[in-house]
Amino acid sequence: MIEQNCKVVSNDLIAADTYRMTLDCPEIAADAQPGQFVMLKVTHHPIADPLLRRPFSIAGITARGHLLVLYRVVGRGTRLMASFGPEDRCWVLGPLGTGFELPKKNGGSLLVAGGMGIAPLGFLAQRVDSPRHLFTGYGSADQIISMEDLGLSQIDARVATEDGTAGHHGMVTDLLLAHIETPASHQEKPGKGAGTVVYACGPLPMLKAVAALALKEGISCQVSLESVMACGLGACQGCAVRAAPESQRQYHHVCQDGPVFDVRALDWDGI
Amino acid sequence: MIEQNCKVVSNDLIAADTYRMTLDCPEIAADAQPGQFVMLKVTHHPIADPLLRRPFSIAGITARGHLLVLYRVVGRGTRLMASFGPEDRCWVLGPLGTGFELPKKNGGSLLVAGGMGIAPLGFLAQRVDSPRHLFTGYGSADQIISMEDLGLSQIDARVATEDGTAGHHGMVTDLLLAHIETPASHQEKPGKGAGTVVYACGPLPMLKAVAALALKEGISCQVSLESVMACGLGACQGCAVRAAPESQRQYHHVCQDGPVFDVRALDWDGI
Amino acid sequence: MDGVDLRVRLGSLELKNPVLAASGTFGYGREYSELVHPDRLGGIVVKGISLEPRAGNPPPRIIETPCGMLNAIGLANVGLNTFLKEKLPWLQSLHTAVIVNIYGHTLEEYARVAAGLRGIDGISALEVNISCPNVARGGMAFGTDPDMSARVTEAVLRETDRPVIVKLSPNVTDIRVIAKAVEAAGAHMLSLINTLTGMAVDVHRRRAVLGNVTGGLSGPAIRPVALHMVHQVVHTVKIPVIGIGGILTAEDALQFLVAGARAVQVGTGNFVNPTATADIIEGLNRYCAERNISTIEDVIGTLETG
Amino acid sequence: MDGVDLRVRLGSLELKNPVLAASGTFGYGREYSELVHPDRLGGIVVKGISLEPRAGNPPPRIIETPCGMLNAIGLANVGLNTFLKEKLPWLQSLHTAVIVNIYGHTLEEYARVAAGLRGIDGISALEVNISCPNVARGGMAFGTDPDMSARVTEAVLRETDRPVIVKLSPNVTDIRVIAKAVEAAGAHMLSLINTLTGMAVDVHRRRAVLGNVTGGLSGPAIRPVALHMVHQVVHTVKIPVIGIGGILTAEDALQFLVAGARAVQVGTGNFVNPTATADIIEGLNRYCAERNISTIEDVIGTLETG
Ligand SMILES: Cc1cc2nc3c(=O)[nH]c(=O)nc-3n(C[C@H](O)[C@H](O)[C@H](O)COP(=O)(O)OP(=O)(O)OC[C@H]3O[C@@H](n4cnc5c(N)ncnc54)[C@H](O)[C@@H]3O)c2cc1C
Ligand SMILES: Cc1cc2nc3c(=O)[nH]c(=O)nc-3n(C[C@H](O)[C@H](O)[C@H](O)COP(=O)(O)OP(=O)(O)OC[C@H]3O[C@@H](n4cnc5c(N)ncnc54)[C@H](O)[C@@H]3O)c2cc1C
Ligand SMILES: Cc1cc2nc3c(=O)[nH]c(=O)nc-3n(C[C@H](O)[C@H](O)[C@H](O)COP(=O)(O)O)c2cc1C
Ligand SMILES: Cc1cc2nc3c(=O)[nH]c(=O)nc-3n(C[C@H](O)[C@H](O)[C@H](O)COP(=O)(O)O)c2cc1C
Ligand code: FES
Ligand code: FES
Repeated sequence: MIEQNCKVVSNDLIAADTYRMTLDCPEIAADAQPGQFVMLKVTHHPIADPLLRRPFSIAGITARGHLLVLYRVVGRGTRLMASFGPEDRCWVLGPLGTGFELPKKNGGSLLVAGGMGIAPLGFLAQRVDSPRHLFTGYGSADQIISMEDLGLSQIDARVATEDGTAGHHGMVTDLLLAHIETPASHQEKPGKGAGTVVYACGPLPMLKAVAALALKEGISCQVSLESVMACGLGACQGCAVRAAPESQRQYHHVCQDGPVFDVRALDWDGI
Repeated sequence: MIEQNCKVVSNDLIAADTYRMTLDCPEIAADAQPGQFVMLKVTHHPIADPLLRRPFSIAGITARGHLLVLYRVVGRGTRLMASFGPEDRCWVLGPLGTGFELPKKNGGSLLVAGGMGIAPLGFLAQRVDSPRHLFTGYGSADQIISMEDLGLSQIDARVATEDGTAGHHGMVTDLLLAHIETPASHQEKPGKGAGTVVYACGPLPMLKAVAALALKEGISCQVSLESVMACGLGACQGCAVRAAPESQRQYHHVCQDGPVFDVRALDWDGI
Repeated sequence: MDGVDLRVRLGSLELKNPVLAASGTFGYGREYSELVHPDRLGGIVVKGISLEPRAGNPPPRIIETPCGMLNAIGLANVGLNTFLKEKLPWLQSLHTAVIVNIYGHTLEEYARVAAGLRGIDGISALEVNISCPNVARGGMAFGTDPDMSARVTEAVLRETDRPVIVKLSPNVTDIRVIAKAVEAAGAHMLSLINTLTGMAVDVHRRRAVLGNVTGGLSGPAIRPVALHMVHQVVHTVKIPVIGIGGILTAEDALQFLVAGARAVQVGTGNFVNPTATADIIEGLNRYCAERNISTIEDVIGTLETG
Repeated sequence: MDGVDLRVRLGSLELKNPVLAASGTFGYGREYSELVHPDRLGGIVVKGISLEPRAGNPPPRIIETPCGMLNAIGLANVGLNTFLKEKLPWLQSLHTAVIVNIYGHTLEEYARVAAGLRGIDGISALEVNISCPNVARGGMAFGTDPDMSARVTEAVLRETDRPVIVKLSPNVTDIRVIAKAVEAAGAHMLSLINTLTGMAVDVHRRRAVLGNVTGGLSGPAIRPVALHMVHQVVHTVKIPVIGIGGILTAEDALQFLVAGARAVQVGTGNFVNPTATADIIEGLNRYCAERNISTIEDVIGTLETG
């Protein structure tokens, strides 16, 4: 993990309010594992508002070796980021946190992404070579991030939109459920058989639904969580999330113990 | 006086650390008098650091009717301004303050500018049609702002640099002194005769020297002062400057009573 | 956006909306009138008035700090008589609440300013700044001691025929103690917070930046402290509370209203955005309209806890 | 830049430079060690330790505010025994001052933590956080009362063989009164300030943002308040003072040193810039070198007044 002043190589609007930024930080890129994140400084020294760094999943490593970040403009920090030009530099701290545990050899993976949750899952899909299936959900067609922007090819992907403007009209969890309920013999893709892992990232209600399904069906499932963060390093204890009742500890720290957690490690009622 | 969200028409580096910004705010431009200023918001809502607006002299009205601001990058606010591009907008409050009293018809004017002090004097020179002579002083040749950038033509101007890289090697006050001491009969330009007014803007030590000279020689003299400011409107009383001992009041407010003052109104020892 | 009723009642004081301009930041109202006419606001609180005119502190008087500013104006003002003669007539022509902020360095002085404003038309209320140094007690601010705070309140109440707002200082261990003492003394309303004491050093010259060495910190930087104190005081007293501190936007104002303030004052925010007060009123309107809330009263004090 | 001597002496505690990492923001030192090795710093103050482990407050625990942040971590920590077993050995391998921040909810608890750390190698000093709620007094913080502050100080002094730094709370009317009481009780040093109490409201949900409702405000927003209190305390006590509050850069640190602090702590600054501490040390070096100042001692307390 290092801290580096990186060149912003590109920063393009690729979907509604959604930007694709690539950063030149070879050391961080070399170390990065799917599910890990970086903390970006969004202001230039010595301007102190907004004060804290912003956490972003590492969304992949581009063909040219650059670190890929996909983000949606939701507030002050991301609005500033959207104004970064290719002459700008940005302080990047990373790679941080505990990423996904990759599927066992030949184990199938079901990747379930809600909105910007695609970011860490895109990177995961880049790194998994066993059978994998990607389900993505967006509010609307204009938010869809293309497989090309994710650096993915030859992947079996299905999309759902809440307003029905593209793909399945409904939630991404509908796609997952339908898939899991299809008898295994009818599937080319990984089903709920042993060895299958569900990987999910997205809004909390979606994660809750995925977790409930996985726990009910006994499918192994890892989720990537979000939390407000200050240090990103496990030093401030600001990013606590309730641990499963039966755990030894009352809280996990999203930045260090996560952001990726096995669904069984979390308290889904208290979250 | 109005508050307006103005288009930044241009914002160009014209000399060392020195920018020339033009703003599209026809109402403010129409009202502006030489010596008046504007308060610019350097951040975008709702970013609160740096918090306060920055005061800048109105440096002229361009041929296209745009408001001209000349500024040097000295800190956080001006550094942010330097990054404004022609797509940006900027909140402008103005015109503010009490400007120069124009010379009497046919009265000669001696304009003495130190560094960025040229800004209000350039505007004054635009508006004065009686004989006027401009003395400018800079640290070094690379800081010199051209007459073209000031929108001035056919003006008798002389320059001094502290390091001697251009014009007179020394202070701008040397030029003024030499000029005033030249017997009137040898002059084409306004001398210290009755009706002549000295207008000065620049660093405090320069203003002190000019004021001392004018007071000694009994020449009418107006200076444009700087001060930290919060409101720019006479509401906060933050911009106090000591009034001359014989005045009725202990302090003037730079933003309202000034920024232009008759040298006799100020306490030059206590300033 | 019509439909929404922004009127609020603070005891006997009725305001057309809950947004006031704070003392010392809006001059005598006139300075901002080309940008925001006072009649659009719930009211204005004028610069603190003392018995005698005061020239104020030596410059520099202000300095920017991270998301805030320090001021050491030194309570410069024209004094009671000039206020009555030169500033009041214009204020009397307004159709909004005009609140006169007063201060003194002795109990006597507070009382005499209040007396001087008695019976005068066009003054809706007095706001008593108790953050002033008490000369009789070695310069400790009146507002840092519950007993002295109560005595200032009583002294003013005795001399005035207007509602009295006591403006509390945040530089105290427990603001609830002061709030209770002032309420018990008969204050009709409380406003808080005044500035936090602060300082800045110029490390190049190795001198304090301000001519007065110390100053009062205001602006967004102090908002969390102000909001906490307002929340505490709202749960401590029965009289109406006006929230002040770091309000720039409608969302900031709403934090105070939701926490239980019945009105807010905008101070430093006027410098950052000279139309902040008007923009906030518009924002409150929008917030209510978007949520089908017909009156701002249904927002005030609705903070859910637990 | 060599030549410059950054060493400072605070009573019996000698530091290689005046820059420390503040408690609660630098973990147990190890978390930041890949970025800034603690050996480069004057020292580190570890997260506050209590007798028993503490899980801390319900989330959300932090929220950004203008130029600052609120935290309500709830003093979560591993507890004395785990600290000694799991965290101490690594700390003992360091070549810099390791200061252990301790707290309790009763005098007894403070004393027992201090006793548990007695005679242990590799601990340079204790820093006593007196901003904790005193359960015996209805949760009023120890540090808001001079008498209780003195008693905590004495309780710790009785049980420890290390220099004792008492860390003051800024949420008081007059911090000089507390400083004097703590000095009289025998404290070897003072550090200040801890966080200011604050709050934020989510106006959409109409709930407090923090799980704990209130939290502690830190960061650049509070720097002017911290600097003023440090300046006050330096002129009140004879023991060394450590300045804390909103320090991000060398210039910020210098404001405190010029005002008389003999060392500084960097808290929230570590989040903004994880190498802030190291950058500040470099900046102090540069400041001195550029001015031909051979030792940082010649900067400390050099504020000219009047
Ligand atoms: C480990 C991790 C990985 C993330 N990866 C991505 C990513 O790849 N792409 C992406 O677009 N976003 C990602 N996020 C969320 C991203 O950090 C926030 O959107 C961002 O910090 C918002 O900053 P802002 O200043 O624009 O918004 P703010 O002005 O700070 O807040 C605006 C809104 O965003 C919400 N928000 C603020 N911070 C967070 C946060 N940390 N998590 C969730 N919501 C927040 C606020 O509650 C508020 O409603 C990730 C968050 C975490 C913790
Ligand atoms: C009426 C008036 C007219 C002005 N006209 C011009 C102009 O035409 N062109 C121009 O370049 N500048 C002008 N100035 C100065 C300009 O306002 C400051 O340079 C600017 O505010 C600095 O902002 P900053 O954030 O970059 O610097 P900061 O980071 O705020 O400060 C950096 C340095 O600049 C100094 N500084 C800050 N504010 C002022 C100020 N108001 N006056 C003088 N020094 C200051 C500080 O002491 C510090 O040393 C004018 C000032 C006034 C009061
Ligand atoms: C320049 C300035 C002058 C002020 N003058 C007064 C005053 O005369 N009387 C008073 O009670 N408060 C005065 N205040 C305090 C404000 O009214 C307000 O309580 C404080 O600034 C906090 O609010 P804010 O953060 O919105 O500015 C002054 C504040 C500033 C910034
Ligand atoms: C997340 C966080 C945790 C903290 N934990 C402690 C603590 O355990 N003990 C303590 O004495 N101070 C604690 N503090 C206070 C800091 O040590 C410091 O006094 C305060 O934050 C002001 O300094 P700053 O503005 O540099 O952060 C904590 C501060 C923060 C932000
Ligand atoms: S963000 Fe600091 S511990 Fe996780
Ligand atoms: S800047 Fe406010 S009165 Fe001049």
